[in-house]
Amino acid sequence: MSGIPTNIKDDFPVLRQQVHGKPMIYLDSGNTSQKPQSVIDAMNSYYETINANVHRGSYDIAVKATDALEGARAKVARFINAPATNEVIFTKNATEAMNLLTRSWGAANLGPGDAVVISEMEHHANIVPWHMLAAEKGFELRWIPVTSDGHLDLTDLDTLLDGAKLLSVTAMSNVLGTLNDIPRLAEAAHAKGALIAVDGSQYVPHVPTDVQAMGADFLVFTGHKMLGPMGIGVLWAHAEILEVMPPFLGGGEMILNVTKEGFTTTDIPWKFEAGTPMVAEAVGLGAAIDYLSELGMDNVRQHEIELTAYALRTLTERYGDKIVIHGPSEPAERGGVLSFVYGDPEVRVHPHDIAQVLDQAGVCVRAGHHCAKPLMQTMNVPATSRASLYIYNDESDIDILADALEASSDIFAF
Amino acid sequence: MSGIPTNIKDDFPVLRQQVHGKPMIYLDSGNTSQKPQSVIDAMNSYYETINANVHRGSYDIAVKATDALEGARAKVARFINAPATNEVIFTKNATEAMNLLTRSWGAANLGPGDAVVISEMEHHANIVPWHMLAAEKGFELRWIPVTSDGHLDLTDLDTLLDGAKLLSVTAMSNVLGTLNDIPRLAEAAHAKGALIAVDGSQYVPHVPTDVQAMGADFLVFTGHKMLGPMGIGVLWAHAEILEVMPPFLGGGEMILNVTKEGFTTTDIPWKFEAGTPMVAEAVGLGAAIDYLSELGMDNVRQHEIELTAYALRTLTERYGDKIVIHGPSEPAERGGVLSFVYGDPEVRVHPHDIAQVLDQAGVCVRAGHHCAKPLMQTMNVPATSRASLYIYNDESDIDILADALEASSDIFAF
Amino acid sequence: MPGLDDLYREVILDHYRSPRNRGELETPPAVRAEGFNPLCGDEIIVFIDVDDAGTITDIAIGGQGCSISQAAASMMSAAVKGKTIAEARRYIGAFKGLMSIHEGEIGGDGSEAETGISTGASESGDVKLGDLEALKGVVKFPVRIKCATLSWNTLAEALAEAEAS
Amino acid sequence: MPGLDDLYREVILDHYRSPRNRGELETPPAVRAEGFNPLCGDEIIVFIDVDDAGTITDIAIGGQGCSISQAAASMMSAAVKGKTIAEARRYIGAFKGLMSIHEGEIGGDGSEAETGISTGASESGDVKLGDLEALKGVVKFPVRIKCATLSWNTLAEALAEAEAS
Ligand SMILES: Cc1ncc(COP(=O)(O)O)c(C=O)c1O
Ligand SMILES: Cc1ncc(COP(=O)(O)O)c(C=O)c1O
Repeated sequence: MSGIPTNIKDDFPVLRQQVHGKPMIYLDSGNTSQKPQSVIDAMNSYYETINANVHRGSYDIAVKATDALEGARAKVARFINAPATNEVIFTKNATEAMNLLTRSWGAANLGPGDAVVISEMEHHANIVPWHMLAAEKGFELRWIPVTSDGHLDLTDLDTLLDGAKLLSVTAMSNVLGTLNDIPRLAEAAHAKGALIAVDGSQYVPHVPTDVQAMGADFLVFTGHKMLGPMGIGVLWAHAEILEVMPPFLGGGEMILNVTKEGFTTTDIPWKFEAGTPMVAEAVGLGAAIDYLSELGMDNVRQHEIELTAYALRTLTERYGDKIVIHGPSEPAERGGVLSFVYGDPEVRVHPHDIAQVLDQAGVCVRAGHHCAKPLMQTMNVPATSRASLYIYNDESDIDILADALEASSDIFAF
Repeated sequence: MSGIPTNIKDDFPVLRQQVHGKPMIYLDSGNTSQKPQSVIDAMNSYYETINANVHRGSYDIAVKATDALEGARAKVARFINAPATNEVIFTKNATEAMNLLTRSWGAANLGPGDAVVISEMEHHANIVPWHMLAAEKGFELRWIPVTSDGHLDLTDLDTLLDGAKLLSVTAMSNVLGTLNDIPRLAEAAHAKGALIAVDGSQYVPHVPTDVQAMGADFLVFTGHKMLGPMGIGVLWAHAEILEVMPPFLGGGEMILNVTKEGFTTTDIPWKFEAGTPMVAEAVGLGAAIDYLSELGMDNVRQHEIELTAYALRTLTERYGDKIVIHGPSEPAERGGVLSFVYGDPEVRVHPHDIAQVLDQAGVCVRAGHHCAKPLMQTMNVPATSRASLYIYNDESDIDILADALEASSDIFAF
Repeated sequence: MPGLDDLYREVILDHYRSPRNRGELETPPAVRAEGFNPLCGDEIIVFIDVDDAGTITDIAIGGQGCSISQAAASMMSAAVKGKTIAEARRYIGAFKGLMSIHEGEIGGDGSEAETGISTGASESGDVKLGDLEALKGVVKFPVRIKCATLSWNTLAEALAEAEAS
Repeated sequence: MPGLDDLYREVILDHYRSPRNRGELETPPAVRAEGFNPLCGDEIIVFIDVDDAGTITDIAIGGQGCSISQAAASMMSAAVKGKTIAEARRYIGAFKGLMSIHEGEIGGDGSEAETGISTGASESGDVKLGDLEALKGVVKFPVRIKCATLSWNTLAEALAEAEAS
């Protein structure tokens, strides 16, 4: 038993609805998660009682708003076991956090002859910024291949890391669910004198996270996938690294002094937070962390392993060779992100059609390339259907998904 | 009469509170504005009923979330009379919008021998990004001076614009309240072959805005100063300009295709919106625009003129040479941003002390450099106290401010 | 409430299962245009041979995607094969009308701006859409409109290129 | 509820109105350090003359800011003038204790990290703060803590520089 309360759905107002006359079954949390009432209430309460701009005012609610922002930062730091609170930088999403990393650290450290190593299972957020910077700075982008069973192929890792300054990889694939062995990758990178950046967008919401145990130098993640609001993401890095990184965006909050001739930057983390920050969103993220911590991240992970096992078993037992579920087959080696193809083994139903058919049954899944086009190429599929699980899903959701798939056999006749 | 309902404060939950045992009087809207219940409700309702990631899902709530985001974009476009909806780009705040402009348009268009003209009354958001880019690209940054009565000194404008590629100025000073004559500046810039970028952060919330009548090429503003939530800002520019600008941040949503070799970008506006957008905040901004439109922006402006006139009159009549209010003395030429120094004409009370004394009376004002340090240098003050007005303020708020100032005479004995 | 029957009409499924004019044409003489839907990954490649009189003498369709995009491409190819460029443009206009797309407008989900078929022909005249009418049900599923229009957008590009060369 | 009396004690206002050791010292021999509070614009310049025995033989204070920052600077200058570098560091530690600042910690409003006085001395020993005790009330107004500590931070920098040279 996973320790997740069986009535947990009651905490999520959005799940209390019907679509097309059927109860809505939300299986797209890898895309964005739903919010518990406590997160919504925390943001309301912020706007209804202490909304003010931060770090600037000496009046009562301005002080409280500043405390709320910095208190949320401290919660984030504790949640990922960061050595210090001022190592947590708020961005608008994981994508901005990756761009901060590339634009600031990357632009200052990478040039011709250098290399950055990423993997074929990265999200576009960990690809496109490198393409953009490489075009400008002339360093090399190297790719760790992905095996046919959905793991990183580490055979040539040491060769790939030769002369590399950074290894930037996802801790959990948003398509395959694969959990990568970050401590091992960190060790390999550090042995070659490279730093390691971890895309934790799919990992931090689902698995107990400890940046120190990971051996990470940078960690990127996003609030909206972990019960928090949209509009907030996080970059964490060791203070020594952040201290010497040049600023990213320029403007208010990040300066020490500005004259007509130039400017100087203030201390971390504010140096990287130009302009009015998203205080309400930070408060919401803090409330999400409280909610997850209350459940216990070990329970969250345990629930996901159990439900993933149930889903893998249910779907393969029922549909045999009509369904192929990508990624590792062992639930303990993966997250609850289930990309699949379905239909006649000769002519699969297109993922977009599957999503449409499922929608009619109230089941929300995503179809597409999941912002991982290079991986789609490696897997040799144009797109997949993806059901992704979170704490509010249970076995009955899986049963409804399994039933709903049936309808596409009628339409597409197989 | 301004047409603003006298019971408007009832719409703003945060204003219904006491601090230090006195009713809270919020006079810091130039910093951030308070939110009406309708804005808070709109975001709640988003999270409670249709929260989903956009542009990606074919299921019911994903379609509704996408409609909500794009519907908000259309509201913004109408609010500023933009020629087309796809010219509206959502950013996290005005600061990010300015950085988008500098990093994308600026980096592609500016080099040695080029010049950008800004003014001495700019906010750091319209200074620091130019300093950063100029250090990299080697163009010249030129400054329009500010006169002692708080206006732009346009004597040498044509000389300043000689060879300039861009004029980037605020439509309303966040320190002086000065309204700049944007149509005239636009004409001067265009006559010299330069484009004009307008910082509308203080203007758009308070004055009816028409980018076409302004003659603007770019407009930047921020949601949280116009009754909207934190975490959202806007860059508007003509489609022809945006189409040829290189991307800003890289990641999901902004691509057409990604391979291991490179990527191509999608259409505007999404080309500039990498990663999961702040959908709830866009919905909140849309609700704020509805609220302001319901009041009528002409009424909003009229109310501000009347209240500013009352404040100028009340404070100067009562305190004589003990108070100096910066900026234009004619209410019709300015916004309701009242920076002042107060105290013994020989030894003024420091703004930070004034803010502290006012806080004790429940009055919220800001003290500091207001992210406009070059202007502070020009004005030859280290900082100012600033009371800034919005629709929910009324004459009684001004009276309470005036009374509360009295307390500092006791403490600082003048 | 629209049901799946509105979307997956029999004639659509028939075109999906047995696509017409599937393949490639040699370029040159053929012109080739490629259309991408970045959101769902659908891809359509249109090859057309146009003779000196401006007639589309041959057409071939490549790419892959969902049933709607593939069926629409197949139906499109059957409709315009043998027609002149001008007639093909009228088809584009008519199909656009069927999909309720108004040029230059940005739709609720942005689909129209992305798919807004760019052609001079805003008048559909008396074009008979025939089988294509079966796609009318797509309008009730707004996210699928871009699936249906992808091949038509791509055709418009191919026509422009054929005229230019 | 803390009142303004807790903040604006008479001795503080006295130092504010009649600041001690106001001015400049010639550099060299004096070392000069500058402290900025970017949020409120306060600025403190500390000049110190240190003799070979490590005694602060003279100190002068420049800059401008609110009553708390200026009074604190004045009181600080009076306290450390004639003391050794080691003694001055003990004052820094003691004052930090008075302000409830714990090194390396980031406070609710970030003030502590910004102002966290960086000095080896974490033990305040038996330092007598005297007049400086009047600043104790500042702790009840957390945003003002950085006003009170600005001059001490700047002193710490000046001491480090004096030792280095
Ligand atoms: C004139 C002006 N420009 C830009 C900004 C920056 O806005 P934001 O902090 O929301 O990015 C502000 C407000 O702080 C402002 O007053
Ligand atoms: C692995 C991974 N990285 C990065 C991202 C980007 O997150 P965001 O869109 O919030 O920036 C996502 C989600 O879309 C993801 O799954």
